[in-house]
Amino acid sequence: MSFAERMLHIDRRIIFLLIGLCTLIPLLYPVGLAIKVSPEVKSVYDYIESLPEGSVFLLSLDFDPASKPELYPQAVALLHHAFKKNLRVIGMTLWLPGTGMASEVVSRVAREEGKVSGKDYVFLGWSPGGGSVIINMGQDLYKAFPTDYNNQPTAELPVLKGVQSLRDVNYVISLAAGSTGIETWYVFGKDKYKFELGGGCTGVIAPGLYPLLRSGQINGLIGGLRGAAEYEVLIGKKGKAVAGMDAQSATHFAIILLVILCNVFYLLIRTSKNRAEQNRS
Amino acid sequence: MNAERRMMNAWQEARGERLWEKIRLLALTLPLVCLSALAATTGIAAAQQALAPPQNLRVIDTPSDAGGGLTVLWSKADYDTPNVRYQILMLVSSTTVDCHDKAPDVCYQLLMDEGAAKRIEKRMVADFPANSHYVRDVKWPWWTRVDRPDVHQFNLKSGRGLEMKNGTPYAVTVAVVNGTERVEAPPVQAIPEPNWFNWNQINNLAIVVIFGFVVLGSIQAAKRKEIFLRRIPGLDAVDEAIGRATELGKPILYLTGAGDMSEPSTVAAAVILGRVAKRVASYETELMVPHRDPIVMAVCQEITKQSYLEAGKPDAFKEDSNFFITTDQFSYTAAVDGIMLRKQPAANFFMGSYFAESLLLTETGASTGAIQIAGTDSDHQMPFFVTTCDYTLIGEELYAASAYLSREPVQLGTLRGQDIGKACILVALGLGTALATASVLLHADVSLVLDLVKDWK
Amino acid sequence: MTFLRRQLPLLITLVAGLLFAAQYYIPHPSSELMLTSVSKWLQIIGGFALVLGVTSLFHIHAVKIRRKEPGWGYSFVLYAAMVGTIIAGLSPDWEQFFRAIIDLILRHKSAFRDVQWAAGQEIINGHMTPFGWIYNYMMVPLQGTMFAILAFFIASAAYRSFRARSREAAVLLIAAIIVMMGRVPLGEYLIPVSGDITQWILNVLNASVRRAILIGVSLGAVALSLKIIFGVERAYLGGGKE
Amino acid sequence: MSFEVILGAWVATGLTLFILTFLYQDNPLFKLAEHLYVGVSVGYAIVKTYDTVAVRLIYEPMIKQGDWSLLIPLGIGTLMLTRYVPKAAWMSRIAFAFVVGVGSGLAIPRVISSYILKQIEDTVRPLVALATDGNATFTYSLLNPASNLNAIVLLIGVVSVLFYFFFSVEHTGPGKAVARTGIIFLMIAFGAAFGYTVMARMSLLIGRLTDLIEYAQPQYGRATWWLLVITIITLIVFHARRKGTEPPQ
Repeated sequence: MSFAERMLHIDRRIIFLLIGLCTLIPLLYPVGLAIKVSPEVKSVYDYIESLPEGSVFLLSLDFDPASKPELYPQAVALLHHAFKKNLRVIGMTLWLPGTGMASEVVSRVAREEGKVSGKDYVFLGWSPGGGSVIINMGQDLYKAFPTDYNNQPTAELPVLKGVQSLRDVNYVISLAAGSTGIETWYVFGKDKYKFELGGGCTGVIAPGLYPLLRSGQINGLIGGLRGAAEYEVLIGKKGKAVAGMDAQSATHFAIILLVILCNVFYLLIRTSKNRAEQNRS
Repeated sequence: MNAERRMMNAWQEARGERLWEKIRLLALTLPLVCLSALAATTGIAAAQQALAPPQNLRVIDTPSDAGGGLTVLWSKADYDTPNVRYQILMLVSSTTVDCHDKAPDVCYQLLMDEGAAKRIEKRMVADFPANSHYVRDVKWPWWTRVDRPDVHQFNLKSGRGLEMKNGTPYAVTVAVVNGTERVEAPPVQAIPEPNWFNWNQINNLAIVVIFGFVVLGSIQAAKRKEIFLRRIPGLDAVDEAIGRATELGKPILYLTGAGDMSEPSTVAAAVILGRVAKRVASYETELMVPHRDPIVMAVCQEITKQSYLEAGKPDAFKEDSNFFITTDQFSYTAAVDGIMLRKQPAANFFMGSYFAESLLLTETGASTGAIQIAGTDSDHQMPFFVTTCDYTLIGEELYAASAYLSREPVQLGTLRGQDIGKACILVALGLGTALATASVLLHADVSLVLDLVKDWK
Repeated sequence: MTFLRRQLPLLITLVAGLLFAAQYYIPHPSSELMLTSVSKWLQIIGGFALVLGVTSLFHIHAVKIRRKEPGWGYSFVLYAAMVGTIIAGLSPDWEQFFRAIIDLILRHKSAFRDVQWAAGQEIINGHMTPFGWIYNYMMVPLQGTMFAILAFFIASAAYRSFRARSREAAVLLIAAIIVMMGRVPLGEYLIPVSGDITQWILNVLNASVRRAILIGVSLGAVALSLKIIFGVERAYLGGGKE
Repeated sequence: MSFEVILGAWVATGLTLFILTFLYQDNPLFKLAEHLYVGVSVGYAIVKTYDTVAVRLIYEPMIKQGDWSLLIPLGIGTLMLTRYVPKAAWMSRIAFAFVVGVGSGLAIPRVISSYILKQIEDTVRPLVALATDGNATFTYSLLNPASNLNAIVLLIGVVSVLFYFFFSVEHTGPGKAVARTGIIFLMIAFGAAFGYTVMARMSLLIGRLTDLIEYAQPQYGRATWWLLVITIITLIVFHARRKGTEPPQ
């Protein structure tokens, strides 16, 4: 077995250890490299910035705990921004397993910003059906969600005064971990009820949303933990996402290094094999 | 125009109670009665100044909408410059006449009083520069345009601050303002009504109908005669891999993915398994097919048996070549990885739909030095298959390979139908770009064609 | 009977499909009303579909336990976890509940009406319910970690099998390396242009490919829907046997 | 800090570590955590569905507001469940027929509007721009996605990839060149997806490790450290026991 072959067959648990350390060390000893803001994220920020006080902002937290590390910081940053701008905030989710988490993040950020449930914000909870929920909200929000998550009748909440349906909502952002999310909100929501739509999503589905971004079907896109970090930079409130960026840098470079090593060894093996075959003939 | 409207309304109301009809007519004419005085005064003002009132004012129900909308049209004028402004005014009663659950005669009286008291005011609903809001600016395709492109058009829509009820007449006028000068056209009335068809979307409907005929027609055609399908290069790779496994005398591992039988990718995986099994049978190589879904397993068992029969080796068929492991994602993965390490198959096939487990499977397979062939429509896993497998059938290639092998008319016909659809889209893209470019270079209007492939609301 | 079993479902699909496809082109409020009420129904039916999914899981593990198949103990754990969560989710506030029982015994007065029920709430009056506890400290970390282990496997695969086997795979790996660099601060710091190149790859090259795939997949989806409506495709009705 | 929070921290840490043991090898601790996960998720889903569907969407509107039209979806839902009664299983087809029919009908025009027409509309762009003086110019900027150069690249990408998935003609002659271009475009997009997926998975790991670091603090009783030791010991015990019972391969 040649050196290259032996190197390629090392126990993979050594690599597991390497990647674990690459994540752990920067988390314990952060460097704090500068984060550049991309135009996709900036346009979401600019749009919220342009909304007048009292505008209605709907945040749909369409993800489950599996995507919490990526999308939770996005939700925190967006909610801080919306509450700072004194927008009326409606929170909800189309993903059943995410309900508890969504409820927690909305009420926690609201508490930090000194906002009151029912008056400044409302969390509607979860409802089954995906697109059907959006259709119903587009017709009559009070009927789609007769009560909010705390069992308060929605029709009587001051925060929802004059918000009969999705037509009265100014901006919707869906934080999506799958296809029930941004796409659903576009097809069954924006396309018909004409609110502006923005998106936040996990890294896995982000590349697939660029056609919608280019055609203006969504006005901005916050992609993964990096997107969340950019948003934290924009609102000047550095949180978990910015803290994770150093670890992200380290792991990416570790992977790049591993890929390069893999291919170097692979080429070495191939050339030596070719040479051996030539010698034989 | 106005008379027509009124006649139409009168006709519509002919079935209703006579008194209601009277109220309605009154409501129709009421603003006009009041306005005749107002119009007279503005008319005098206009005579003293140079500004002519907007000409040819028409108000119609907005076509193709859900109601609650009116469209205002008036001719272009010499003073259509950014400095001059148009104002859209709606005539509203300052107090509301609530006829809800009142006897018709009471309501009639209320309306009469309203008119007598002249409690009617003009509310400004829009104000914009005179060189804007032409028919050509409205986002409607050419086939629903209500007038020539250079006519002014403004769409009024019911919303907050401007409530418009269906079936209720509203009077609208347009004023033109230049500095201190201001003239108004005589007001015109119209009734917003909901419509039964959205003509803007006729292109969408046309696509549905045409594409429907193409797909169903292709399926019919495929039942009658052979349909040509290009050879899928991935299938050569499949044969090659089986050949190598035979040379080495090692088994072959075939996975059908995470989906159940309702997913097209699983069906395709089962069809391709038939082909693989047939080859394997003729070479008498060992085949292992671990499953995650009992129903898929049952189907695959049948297919494998059939293939061995067709290959003329029914005795070589082993009942336990298809076996069930577990439905749990990672337990299944761990078990399959174990099989790969123990049995060292010479070729691994990954067909069907996959989730996060794909990487764990293909990585282990690659480390054993097996030839790996993948075919999946799970696009989020595609990058991992491409980098860890020797050949990957990407997305629709998987369906095509399955149709190529099965020769089933429905599959073949669908594929052909989609191909025709793609060809049309390719033509639309090419032609559209050429026309759009020409329109910039030659300053020509190409909306006649381009509007057909746009999404209208 | 054959009509009920075979033709009726196809007829229902045909009518429902055509009706709701047509609904899109009809702006009239009555068509909107139809859409809204049926989407309300679909929401409720969606709940039943969930029951259906759960039942098959029940079945698989029940069989395992009954036959004492290898690993049946894990199936038992699964059942216990599920039942525990359901009890926690639907249980009353125990403190109030016991107080009500005591009230009933001692003062013969029913105070059960005032008892707060968790009713699927994670937090009631600012306090975490047992249901919320299970959610926050069991479900969230379990689900989160399940997918976090993939990070390790990506790393190991990167080293052992992400090879440039062909020119295509080489192109893929180079693009991947650029994007990995361009999306982290360290990459942009070391090679400032990598951020811009990544933007271009994502916004133009990636967008064009995704658009083509989207168009292709959508044609497939429309074709499938049409086949379902016109009864050419019947796999969704399940099983070939009547 | 309250008892329940500290207990929670210990349980969360323990379960996280149990799942991470899969990295060493498949073992009973991992299997335990995996089954717990499925059980808890299903339990959670049942409770939420009961609360939302049975109480808020059915019981309250029907009993409290008298909306009896909801009996229809209730009936359809019940038909669905007949799937488990062998003799009446055929009745579930009626329910599926309705749901699938409505779903297909809803999808057709919307898919064409959002994913076909809208995408064509945005791809069809003039390849030259109109400058302010009214003359045609060509914009080169790669960074502006709307520049003419990028419009051309976008068009080439869409056309070549669409052609790659065209099965009615052989890929020979000029077709071969177009298909080759298509595959190169495809690979670049997959590369981007690859990079993004790596980013996503690493983010998840970062999220979990952040929690583990937090739970290693003294106020949580250094849960991470203690449980790490316990997990490793358990793994060694399992390993030793299995070596004893299994015959060497």
